[in-house]
Amino acid sequence: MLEVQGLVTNYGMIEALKGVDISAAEGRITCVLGPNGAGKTTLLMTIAGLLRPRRGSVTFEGRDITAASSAAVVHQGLALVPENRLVFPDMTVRENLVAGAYTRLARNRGEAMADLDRMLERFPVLNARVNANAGTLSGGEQQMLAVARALMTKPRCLLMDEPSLGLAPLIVAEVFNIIRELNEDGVTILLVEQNAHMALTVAHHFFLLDQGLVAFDGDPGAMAEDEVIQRAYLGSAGG
Amino acid sequence: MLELHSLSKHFGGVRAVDDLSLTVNQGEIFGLIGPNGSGKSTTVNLICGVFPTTSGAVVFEGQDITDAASHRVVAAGIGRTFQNIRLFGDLTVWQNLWVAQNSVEERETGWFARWLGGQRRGRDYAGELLKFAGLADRANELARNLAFGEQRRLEMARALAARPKLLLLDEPAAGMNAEEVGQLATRIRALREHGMTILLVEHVMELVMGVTDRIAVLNFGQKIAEGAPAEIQSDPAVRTAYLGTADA
Amino acid sequence: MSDFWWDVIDPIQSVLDGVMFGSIYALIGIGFTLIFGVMHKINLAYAAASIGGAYASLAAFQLLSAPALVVFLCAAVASGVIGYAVYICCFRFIPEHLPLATLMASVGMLILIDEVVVHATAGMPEPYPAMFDDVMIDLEPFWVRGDLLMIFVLSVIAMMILLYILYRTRLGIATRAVAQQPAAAQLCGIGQQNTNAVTFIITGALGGLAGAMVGASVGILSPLLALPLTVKGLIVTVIGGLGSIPGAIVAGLLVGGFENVFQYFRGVTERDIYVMLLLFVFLTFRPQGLFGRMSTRD
Amino acid sequence: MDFYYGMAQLIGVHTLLGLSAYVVLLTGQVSMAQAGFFAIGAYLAGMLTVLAGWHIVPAMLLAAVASAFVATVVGFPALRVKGLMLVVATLAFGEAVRIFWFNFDYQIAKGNIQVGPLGGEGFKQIRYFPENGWSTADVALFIWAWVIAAMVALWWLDRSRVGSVLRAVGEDELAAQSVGINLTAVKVSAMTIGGFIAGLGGAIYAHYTTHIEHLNFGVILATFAIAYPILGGLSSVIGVLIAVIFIQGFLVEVLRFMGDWRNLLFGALIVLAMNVRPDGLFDARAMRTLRRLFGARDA
Amino acid sequence: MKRLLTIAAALGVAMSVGTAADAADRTVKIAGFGAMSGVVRSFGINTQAVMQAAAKAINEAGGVKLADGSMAPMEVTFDDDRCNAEEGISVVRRLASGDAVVGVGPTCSNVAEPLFGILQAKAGDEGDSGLQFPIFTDTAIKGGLAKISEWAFRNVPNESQMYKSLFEWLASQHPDAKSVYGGVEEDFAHSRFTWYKVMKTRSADVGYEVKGESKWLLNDTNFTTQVREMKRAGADIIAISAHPFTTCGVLKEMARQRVKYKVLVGLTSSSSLETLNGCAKQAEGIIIPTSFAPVNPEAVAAADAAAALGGSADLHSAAAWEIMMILKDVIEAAGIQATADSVQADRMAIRDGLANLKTTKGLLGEIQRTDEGEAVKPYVYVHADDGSWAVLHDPNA
Repeated sequence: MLEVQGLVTNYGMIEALKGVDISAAEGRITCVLGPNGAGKTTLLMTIAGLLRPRRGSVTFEGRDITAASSAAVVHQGLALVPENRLVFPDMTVRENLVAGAYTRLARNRGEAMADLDRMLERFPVLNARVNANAGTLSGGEQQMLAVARALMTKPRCLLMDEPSLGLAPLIVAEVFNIIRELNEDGVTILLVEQNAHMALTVAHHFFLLDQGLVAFDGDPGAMAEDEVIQRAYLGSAGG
Repeated sequence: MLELHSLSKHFGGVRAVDDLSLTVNQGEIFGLIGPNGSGKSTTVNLICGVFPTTSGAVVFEGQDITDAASHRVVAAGIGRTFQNIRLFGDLTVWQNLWVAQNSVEERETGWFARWLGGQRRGRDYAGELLKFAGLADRANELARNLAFGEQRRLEMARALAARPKLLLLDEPAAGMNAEEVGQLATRIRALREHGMTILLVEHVMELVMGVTDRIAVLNFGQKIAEGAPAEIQSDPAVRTAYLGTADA
Repeated sequence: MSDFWWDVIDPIQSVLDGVMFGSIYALIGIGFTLIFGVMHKINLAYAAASIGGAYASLAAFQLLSAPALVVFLCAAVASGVIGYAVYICCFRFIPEHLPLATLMASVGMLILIDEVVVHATAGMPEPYPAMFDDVMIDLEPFWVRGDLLMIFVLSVIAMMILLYILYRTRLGIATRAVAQQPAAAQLCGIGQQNTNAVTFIITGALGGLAGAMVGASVGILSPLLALPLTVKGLIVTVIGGLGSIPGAIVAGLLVGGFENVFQYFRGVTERDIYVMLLLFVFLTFRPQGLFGRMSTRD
Repeated sequence: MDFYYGMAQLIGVHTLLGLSAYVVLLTGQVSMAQAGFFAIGAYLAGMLTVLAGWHIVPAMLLAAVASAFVATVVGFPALRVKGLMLVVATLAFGEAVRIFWFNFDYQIAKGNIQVGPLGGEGFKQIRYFPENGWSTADVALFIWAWVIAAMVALWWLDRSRVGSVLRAVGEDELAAQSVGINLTAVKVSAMTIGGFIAGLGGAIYAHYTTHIEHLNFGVILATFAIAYPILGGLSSVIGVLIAVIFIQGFLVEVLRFMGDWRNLLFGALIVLAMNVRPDGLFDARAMRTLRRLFGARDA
Repeated sequence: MKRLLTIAAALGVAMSVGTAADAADRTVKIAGFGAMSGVVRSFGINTQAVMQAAAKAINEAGGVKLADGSMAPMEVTFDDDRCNAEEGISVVRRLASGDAVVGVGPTCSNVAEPLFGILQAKAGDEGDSGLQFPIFTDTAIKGGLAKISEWAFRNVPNESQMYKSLFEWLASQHPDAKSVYGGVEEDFAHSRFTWYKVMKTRSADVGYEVKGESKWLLNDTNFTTQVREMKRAGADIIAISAHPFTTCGVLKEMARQRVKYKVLVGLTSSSSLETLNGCAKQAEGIIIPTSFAPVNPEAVAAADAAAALGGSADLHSAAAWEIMMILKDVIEAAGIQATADSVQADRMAIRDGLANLKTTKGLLGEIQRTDEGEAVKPYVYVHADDGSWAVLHDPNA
């Protein structure tokens, strides 16, 4: 469904991606693991159209979206839940969700509003604070909001950048439950995670990104969990 | 040499650093690791006086430098690099070092001589640093035109130009390839040979495990473990921090 | 009434007038603050565009002898168009990391707009229509100028429309989203450049109304007005807190009232020194302004 | 020839004004206070030569020192604010200075006329140059001696460590602090140098026009002060000179033959220039080309 | 380098001043200058039109007689000084470097002051290196400027005398009016000078009680406080010394606050179209002394000639008409050569001629000239009557 080939991107003065090939299959959860600075966030930002790659291509459902603007990417049915949530702090929860449905408001406002109500049903946490400013929400609530906001674009593929970042374990589990549920509803998911254990429990396929290159590509079973973590975070065995 | 006493920093309701105490000894390479968002960079910024602390104290060589202005921290003998490289892009490589030599010479010659000092002053030392950083032939290039790896090296050289006693390296290996990481490790060890104390904040474990003497692990702003690299690698609390809890 | 009573009543009356006139400062302040909020840049041509729009609406007044309210609306429309032109000329194509170039370009635009006006009118003051300009509402011992009240009411309506647009429409969502989190706004499919352009048009329209209100309150227009309005507008923006619309409103009224108090007590030649002092007091003791927050975003 | 000497004088005065903003701008501060410092220099120097009968050189120096002092005092609070806030704060300061002179009266009798600043009516008869028989060429040379001194000093400063330090602060304050630069000292020093040069410029200006009044030192002048370095590009003092020649020489004088159109073109060409060359007319690339022309190695 | 040189050369050519004309076609070059941009643009437009109209009239009548008896046409140029001191200086230096024999301008008093300052103070003073170029000013009206230099002459009305006689006349016409209250634009030199040094003192001389003044600034927009002060003072005569923009603003505010007065007096410069354009209704009845009104055939003819060239003759621009006529007479009397080599001598001759004039002809009658280069012009009192200026009283009649 999503194909990334030979992607090279600079982030500021850093060449963050040095030729990355990954793919996400339809209806599955694909996970990209890797230490900080490996280029995971850059990868997602490039796919989502926030950064322009220097080389390589991004194809989504057979269409080339390499140079597309982020608005066009959203239009194609691809949404990114950014790192650190990036909710609109001075807008209410409801307004954040409306902003998520921005591209649909002009065409079919009624449907978008109905979706909004459904979204609030699905995330009771948000429903409880629907008129509160997003900036006052806790980290977990903000993460839920960011996911819900991305879902409001009606994506067929969801990119998630470290959804567990800075969240307490209980909340992390909740987030992952939602990821699983979304996937069961048919949304393809490309997940970038640091919390390897949680990620591997949901992922169907994973990539290991290290210093801007893919270091490993396989099914979760292909490597022992410990080995994965060891390689990803604590250095190669014995290093 | 450097002591943090119950250091805390709260941003609104978020406890970025929470009651952190640790001691870095003279001549040691000390590693500070932890998952993303665990408060490592905030700790560095607190030591360097970038933000005011919420509570606690920073003591360097017996001198309380809590909340001292950044340039005073440098004058006290602490140099640093940044996670996301902050060079003076419109200055040349050589000028980047030159600027940083400012504070050393203030100590040595007073401000007037320092400001009016010609280009020659400090050139030898800068030349040495450039050689050390492998940038000797790039001295007149604008910093922004350097390759990424060169920029990292220049930033380290710039920190050294102020002749610090303690060097804070904030993720110096981020974005480097294996070969560059190897060179970095060599360089860090060489610095220690020269008597430099180093506080290394890093994610690249090959580097941390390879060069440090002791490591402290942060999670949610708190220290969850401290010890030699081997101890840390097998510490269950550390695993949990990186893993997340398996069955929540 | 005795002189003593006049000495008490007059300053109060001055404040009253000043506050009502301050609604114009508020409108200008909102424009600066909104553009700053969305683009993090200053548009120095803003007040000039406002006066330019008011001048353009004179065509409707002089050629079609349209009623005052229609003329005001024409001013808003014309200024919206000028606002768009300013965006294209000074903001659209200049790289984002060069704010100084944008600043300078907007200065060039300020001069250009002023000079176009001078050319079209030979610099002559032009009479501008007002509503209720011969009405005096007598509230013994105070009285309220009919046209100032009208200006105040119209300004309040304009602000309410703006707030409605910002808080109740798709456009408003986009504007606020870009202002608060530009990257996330793009991820929601909100085009940043379109939003910027629309912001310029909306603020332009608001400025046009402000220009029309100035014209209506004095009864005449002059290209002289652009520069002092720029200065007052910027002061209002800072006192209100950068990017804060309620701040700009309150600060506008505050500056209007404050100015008149000091005009009354210290005379017109010293008046502006006190306005500057007010600004310095804010910068020293409350640099984030009335309603602004210390930004922690990088 | 007189006319060209006159133009040279005018360009010289404006170059000083531009240079004063240039130094401050290097540290990343957009100061709209330069017109204020310029006014202080103008009024003080005028008072010293006209009322106290001083020679022009000490009068200029004292006036410049006074404006440098005021600039230092302004520099400290200005440290607290950045960006737009600094623009507005300095703008307000400049206006406050103007209003001060607007309210300032001090006149004495000289011959059969009253001389000295007289509030809103201005300060006339600052005729040091003609009264002492200086020809237009003399005055132009005198002014350019100062301008060249200032340019050479700043050029040298630019190439010395100070220049690097100023630019480092302008580029990244946090990084500058973390290599041991004292931001306060650097920013206030830049303000002081800027104040001194603006004071010199103002002192010359007063004697150049022979009559000054507060309206000369308003927002427009402050805007021009920063326009020169921005338009010229911040890569070198040459840029300031080029921008002054572009505005005062080209836009004002050369286009004079266009009559009515000149004023419309004035603003339009500034807008165009910033769109075409957002880095300034004389950016770093032009600088290198120029160096090569003179056979210098890229240093 | 080549490109730089080309640019420099191009700049030089573009900035070069006109070189002396061919001896064969001798013309007498009169250089007008003033504000063609900014808020006082209309003044420049009027002066330019009037000067051209006057030159046309003179040339149609054969031109100017030179020293050798030949007739030469008058040629008028006009430059914009933007009402800016520095530009004014540049313009005059450029004119002085060219072949114009005399300058006519500027519009603004704040340009006139520095301009007169850079001229030689005493003609022929070796120790004074000021410019030696005669300037004959039509518009800049602030009191007492021409004494700055012996090369400076003005044909502007003497406000001091005009207002003195105006107040005297008012005293006879309105014996019940006892007090005066002023309104002054504080930051504009001319307005300020005229109130404090002219209106205020002259009305006191006549015996009026001066109750004070309201002050505002050039670009003020809110006059409520000032007009309230005015209303509270309750003076019989209100004298407004301000330019048309704020004059209109204040008049409108006075109407709103229903300020009662017996007589309204305005500033000379306000007796122009601008005021009527801005606030004809509120200005109704305002009395202004002026040195020009189309009251006789000659004045009407001048006004019509100006109108034909797109300008309007008012007290300022009409002075330019008079200046052209005076210059013609002076040139003919002094006998200039108008050749490329004689420019400086011609200028000196014109200066001397102007300095020696005791009286000149004016559109409203004979103009007296003082030793300081100022004019004492005949004047009339006009008032705004039904949207146009009408002569209220002619003190000379």
